Amino acid sequence: MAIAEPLVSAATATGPVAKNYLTALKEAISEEMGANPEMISMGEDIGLLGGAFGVTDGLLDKYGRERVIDMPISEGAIVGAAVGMALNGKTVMAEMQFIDFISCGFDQIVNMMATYHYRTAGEVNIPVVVRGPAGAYGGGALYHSQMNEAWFCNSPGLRVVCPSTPYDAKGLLKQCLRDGNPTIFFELKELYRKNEIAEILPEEDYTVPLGKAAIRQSGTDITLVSYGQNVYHCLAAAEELTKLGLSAEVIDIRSLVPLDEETIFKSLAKTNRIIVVNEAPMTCGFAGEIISRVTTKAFDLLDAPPVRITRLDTPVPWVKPLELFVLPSVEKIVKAALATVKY
Amino acid sequence: MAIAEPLVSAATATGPVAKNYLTALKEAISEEMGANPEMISMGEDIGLLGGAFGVTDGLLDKYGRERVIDMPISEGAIVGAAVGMALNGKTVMAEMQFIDFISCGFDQIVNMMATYHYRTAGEVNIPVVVRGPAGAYGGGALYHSQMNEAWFCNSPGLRVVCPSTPYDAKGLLKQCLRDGNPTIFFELKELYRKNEIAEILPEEDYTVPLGKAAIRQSGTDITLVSYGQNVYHCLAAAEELTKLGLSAEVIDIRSLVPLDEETIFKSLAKTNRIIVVNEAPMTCGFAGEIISRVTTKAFDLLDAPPVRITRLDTPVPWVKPLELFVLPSVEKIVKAALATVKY
Amino acid sequence: MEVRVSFAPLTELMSTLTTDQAPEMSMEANSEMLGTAHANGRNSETRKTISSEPRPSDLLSREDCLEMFRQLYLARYFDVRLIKEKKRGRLRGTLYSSHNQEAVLVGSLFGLKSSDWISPIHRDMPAFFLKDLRGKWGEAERSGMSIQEVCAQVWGKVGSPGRARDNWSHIGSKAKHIIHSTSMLAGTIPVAAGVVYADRSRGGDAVCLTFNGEGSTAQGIFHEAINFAAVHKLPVVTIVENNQWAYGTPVSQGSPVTDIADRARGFGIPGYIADGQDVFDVYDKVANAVAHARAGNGPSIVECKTFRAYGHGDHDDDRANRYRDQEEILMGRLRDPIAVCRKLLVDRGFLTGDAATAYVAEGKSATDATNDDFPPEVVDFLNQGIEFAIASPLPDAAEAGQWVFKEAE
Amino acid sequence: MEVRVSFAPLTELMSTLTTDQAPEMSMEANSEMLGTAHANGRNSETRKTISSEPRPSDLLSREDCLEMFRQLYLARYFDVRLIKEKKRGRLRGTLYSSHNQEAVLVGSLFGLKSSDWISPIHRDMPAFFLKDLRGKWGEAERSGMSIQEVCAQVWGKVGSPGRARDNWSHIGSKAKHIIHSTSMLAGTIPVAAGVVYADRSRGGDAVCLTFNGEGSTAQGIFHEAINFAAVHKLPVVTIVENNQWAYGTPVSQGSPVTDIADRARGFGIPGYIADGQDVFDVYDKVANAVAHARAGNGPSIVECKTFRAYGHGDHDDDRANRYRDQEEILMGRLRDPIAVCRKLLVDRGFLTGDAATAYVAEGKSATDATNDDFPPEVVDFLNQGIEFAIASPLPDAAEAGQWVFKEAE
Ligand SMILES: Cc1ncc(C[n+]2csc(CCOP(=O)(O)OP(=O)(O)O)c2C)c(N)n1
Ligand SMILES: Cc1ncc(C[n+]2csc(CCOP(=O)(O)OP(=O)(O)O)c2C)c(N)n1
Ligand SMILES: [Mg+2]
Ligand SMILES: [Mg+2]
Repeated sequence: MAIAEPLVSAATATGPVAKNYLTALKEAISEEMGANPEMISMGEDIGLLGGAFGVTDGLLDKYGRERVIDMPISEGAIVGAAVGMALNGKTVMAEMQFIDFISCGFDQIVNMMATYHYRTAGEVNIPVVVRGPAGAYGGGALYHSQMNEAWFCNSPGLRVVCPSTPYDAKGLLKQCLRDGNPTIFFELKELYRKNEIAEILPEEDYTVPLGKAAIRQSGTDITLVSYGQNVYHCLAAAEELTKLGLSAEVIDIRSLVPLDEETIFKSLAKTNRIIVVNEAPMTCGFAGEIISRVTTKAFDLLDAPPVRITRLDTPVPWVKPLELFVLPSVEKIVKAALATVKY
Repeated sequence: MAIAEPLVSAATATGPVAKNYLTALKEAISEEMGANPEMISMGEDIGLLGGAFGVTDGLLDKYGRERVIDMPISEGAIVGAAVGMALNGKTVMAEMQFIDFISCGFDQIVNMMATYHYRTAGEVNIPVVVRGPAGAYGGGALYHSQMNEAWFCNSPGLRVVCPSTPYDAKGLLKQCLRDGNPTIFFELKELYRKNEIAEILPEEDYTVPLGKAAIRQSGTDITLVSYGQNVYHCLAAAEELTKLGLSAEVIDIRSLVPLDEETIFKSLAKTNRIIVVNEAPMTCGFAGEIISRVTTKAFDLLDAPPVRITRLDTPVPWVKPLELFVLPSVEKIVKAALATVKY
Repeated sequence: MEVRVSFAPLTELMSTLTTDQAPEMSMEANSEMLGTAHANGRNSETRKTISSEPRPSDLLSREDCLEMFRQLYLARYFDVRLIKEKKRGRLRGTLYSSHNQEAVLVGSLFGLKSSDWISPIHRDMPAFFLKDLRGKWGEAERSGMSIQEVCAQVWGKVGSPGRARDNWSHIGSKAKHIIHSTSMLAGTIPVAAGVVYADRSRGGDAVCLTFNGEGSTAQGIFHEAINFAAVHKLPVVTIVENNQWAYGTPVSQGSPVTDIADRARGFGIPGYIADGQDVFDVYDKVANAVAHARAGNGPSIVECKTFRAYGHGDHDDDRANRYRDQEEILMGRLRDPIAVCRKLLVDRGFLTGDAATAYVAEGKSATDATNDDFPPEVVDFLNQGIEFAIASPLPDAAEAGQWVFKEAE
Repeated sequence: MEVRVSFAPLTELMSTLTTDQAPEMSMEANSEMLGTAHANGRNSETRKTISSEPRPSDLLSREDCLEMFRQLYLARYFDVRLIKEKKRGRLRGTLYSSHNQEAVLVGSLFGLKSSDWISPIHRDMPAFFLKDLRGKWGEAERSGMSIQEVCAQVWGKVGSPGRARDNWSHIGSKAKHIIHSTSMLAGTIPVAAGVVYADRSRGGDAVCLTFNGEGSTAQGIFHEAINFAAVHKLPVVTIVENNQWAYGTPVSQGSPVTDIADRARGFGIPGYIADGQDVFDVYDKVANAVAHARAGNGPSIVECKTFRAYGHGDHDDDRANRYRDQEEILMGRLRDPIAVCRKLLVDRGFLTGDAATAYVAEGKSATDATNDDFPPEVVDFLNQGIEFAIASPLPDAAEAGQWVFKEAE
């Protein structure tokens, strides 16, 4: 399913071929490495292999072994070394082969990387983007399906970003690589090669700002807030709802930290109803965070209880019926929307 | 400041000396090891030294080196070995010298320990309690002040518990050691030796159930929900509010996972106003979780926007004025309560 | 010249070599070629070494030797058959082939006691049913999983020991003494240490074999766990399957030491090197390590030199032909463990006449191999598992919400 | 018999020993006693060894040798003075004394270039101002922190390099090439590897010295980082201060190898053992390691055998007298690095007459030592720092909300 609004207008996009999410990421990294001779990319199997999913395909040939490092299977050392390089003037892209493995480098992320700027009172900043494939729906089971963004949202000092479209994937990744702050960048592996969302990307350099949500579809009856692949569930639900005579606004927050609260509140001022959808476990997840922001700061805009549709508080099981049981779905959203507007 | 309600009644408590929070924990571990020959305690410096804070003082002499293990400085191995012992029939208390260092054993906790029961469809359960000193207000700075409970609340399969009184410290720790599920047990080191909260504990064996909140003070105008040492901030604020003619109910949730929603909702039915206080970073923290539970499930009970008072989204800085600036305080609670009741 | 090596039979591969590279494709060459290259480490000895002390494998009966040979076929057939099933679209998930590495599994598991524990990882699927299989092919109850359970897991059915909640190699069984891995490499080693610590506290003498790739030895937890085990002299034997590659990364980029057995030296524990293509050499080295462990002398590392036949996973077969050198692939596959074993059995007089060459599975890729290349009992054994798997239902969707926590009793 | 050893002067301790344990308390005995026990490792040589090759320290000028001697006093005085200030209630936080371990810091830092990096940890407070101090006591601008900055940090004032956001040893400076540690032990080693990787990519030849206790070598990240550095031959030298104890845990419970230098063998890199009480032996071994690193040969480990004089932190002084053996404490403190250095300088003729014994700080605890036991320039140097610290204001409370993120420029 394609995104309705705002599409990259044909006017700004001059390239002839629609590009998928993976290609967009690949271009972002390669172009930034080209523009910034002090940039290094590192990760497991990113060089010779070109990455488990191919995001770094061709990078080694282009930039050489000094700048494209095939790391030992040591997530802690990957993050720590990236921090050291950054401390000494580099910009670093550090890939987690799957975002699930970030748990193995966790201490270096939350304690070393996240706090460096703060504890040096600004002397040091750490331009490191830790990125990797995330998300469920693909049968990856417990350890290849995680969306663990909440851990990092609760660890001050980290940007947390999650694009849903090729345009954003490229523009946000470039922005993060220039932002100067440590970032955890969540990519949806199920979107990597999804042809339906391929887009024609601008030929010229561009970035997408952090902390600016995108309204993927305008509507007046209910606001659906999401990010990552769940944006498409929301769009599909909105389509269903249209058939039922309901107009849903779909907001893709794109960056979690910083969060664009204003766009959400503006939407609520119209719709007075909100459903937040994400595929992470419910408790202490980002869906709850959005609901807290809304209810503590824009309480009066609400005519009905806010709703969150998240993964159940379970791991992600393997076989299809089990996996789908615990995850958000179009059906769950439609059902909740109908209940909410009737409230 | 003492806890007003419900105190351990003099009737049930026959021991003559009031005991502090640390002694309560010490007794819980020692008694459980005495009652359960298959229980093992492990951690850094817990044996010969008796623990950095003395929680395991005397344990080595009592139960010997086989059951009280001075571990290498390897948090990952501590958790992993605990899981292995549990897999092979043991109950394990695993101490983190400071809860901050749990980040170094993070993968073993969230991926190995938390999921074992689920992925074996119930064949295996892991009776391991990972416990350690947590919390700020003592000048511990960035790496000796953390309350990182939200990471674990967002990792399905873990109990998350945080006592605020000696009675609960002992009763909850015992309960967790018998519960059969992996638990992250947060102790407030600033409460360890706080004489003002010492209590006379029952001489006979007792436990405190998980998932049951305690109403520390009854009230009708506003509900203050908290856990850990922030409970005392809430009680002090309630005292202030009383002087100002406002009656606050103070709820200590005690266990985060599972959460006693009912007690909160019941209170809200009276007060229709809620403030949640905790010292963890705001974004994706447990204060937001409680607000989400309330607003999604008991929306109509609210007459004013819910409020959360948390640590700012910063690390915990060292020197006193900076540390206090970012943390919840009695003043912040009182101020918020006054604003809320006027809403 | 592009050759799709990983699926080409060896004979075809040979033609891609220039004359001076090409070894004789005789049994002789087959079993010797990489012998020195692969097994020249400190603690290693080639089979030809004349020593006065008998090796543990010298004491194996003819029956046991033939059983090991049969187990090699079984492991190979399992892999071959699963590749075929996968290609037919009958299986989900990634298949990490153990082709060419079977001797590591068979050789290290064969000498274990039923009470011993193991923790296999992604490339070790056959380990689940090879454990405690010795002489017990027909027994439903043994320490080790039935082929039915393993197949139900692969097919994602409710008959899996984990009711198919987690995928492929992520199974285990407390009852059968198999530790469950997460995906996080080397993550089972501390668990193994804990398991045997608990066993020892009850007077047990169980040893735990943990399996790891050479790339996984770079994980911090590998170090933490072995360090702990060494301090407490715990009977943990870490088998390192050094197949020269960790996904797309050669061993030289992941480890500063070529002999992974040298990792042991940082812990003051023994590091053994085995010829991973020779099931008896693996057996010998693991027997030494296990004896050392069982005697209370603590952990050790057994490095088995081998070579990954295919891509990292089945999704990687094509790319693996690009990032790996054609000659390297060929050399690495020349000493097929079935062929190596066959020759030794012939030499020892345990295999004679037509029986010696009745089933020639070696050198054949999954595409080329047919059921005729394997002993019928091997094919039958697996067929029973597959039949069970196919008949086993999918778990109920609503099960997904269960067993997050153990309920109070 | 209970003796409060950690604060008792050595002479008093001596009386607690039985006669056959008691060594002569002469300079002679002082410098030899633990010499063999402490420095008998593989790569180690005692000072007495006659070798044809001059050691790096043999090439040091008289001036440099005397400066090192003075730096030992400075490190000791810093510790002594801080203990006094802490006892008077003027300081917050935990003080991890470097008493008796000063030779490790002075010896390893003395030979560095200004462009080199270091990463000290909790017990290494003097390292922050000792870096690049050689001959630059009066210079405000050097690679290494001014005593003013360090004191402002200890006092928790805004003049601290981190504006007192983090405590005690958790400072550093990009400009001065000092990596900031978190509390998480061994956590700076991967950062060190990254720093020198970046430096090398620009043609630099900087080496990074990382400091760690022996207990910290059990951390997984220690292994991951050194492994990475070894694969890439990065110039990271890891100084392991083996003071026999990690908080309340003896080295035998944390490590299976007695010589922590043996950790190096798992990475195929050199492991040197230095007598940590002998500033010149430390200098020699680190000089070798640094030369090895700078020449592009990669990382190494230098284990310095030493002994923790006090408790783990000042809160632990009393307990440390219970969990540690009285004799062990005494033996560990007998070879005071100041005394050892003094003797060698006398032997070499660099110190003569009254000058040789003008300041006798050795063997004195913080309680006993007075300013008169230290050269006046040492006392003055620190006084300048303390004055600055006291005058420096507290940071504004509202600063606490700042610098979570770098703002867009
Ligand atoms: C902690 C962690 N990091 C990364 C991965 C992704 N990964 C899976 S297998 C693999 C390569 C393993 O190589 P090796 O240990 O040599 O085993 P082999 O596959 O060669 O048998 C990688 C990088 C993982 N599973 N776990
Ligand atoms: C990851 C981690 N675990 C635990 C601690 C708590 N801790 C601080 S110092 C210390 C002992 C360190 O011993 P060692 O490395 O020998 O250094 P020493 O203090 O003896 O100089 C411990 C356990 C920590 N800081 N970091
Ligand atoms: Mg491998
Ligand atoms: Mg130490």
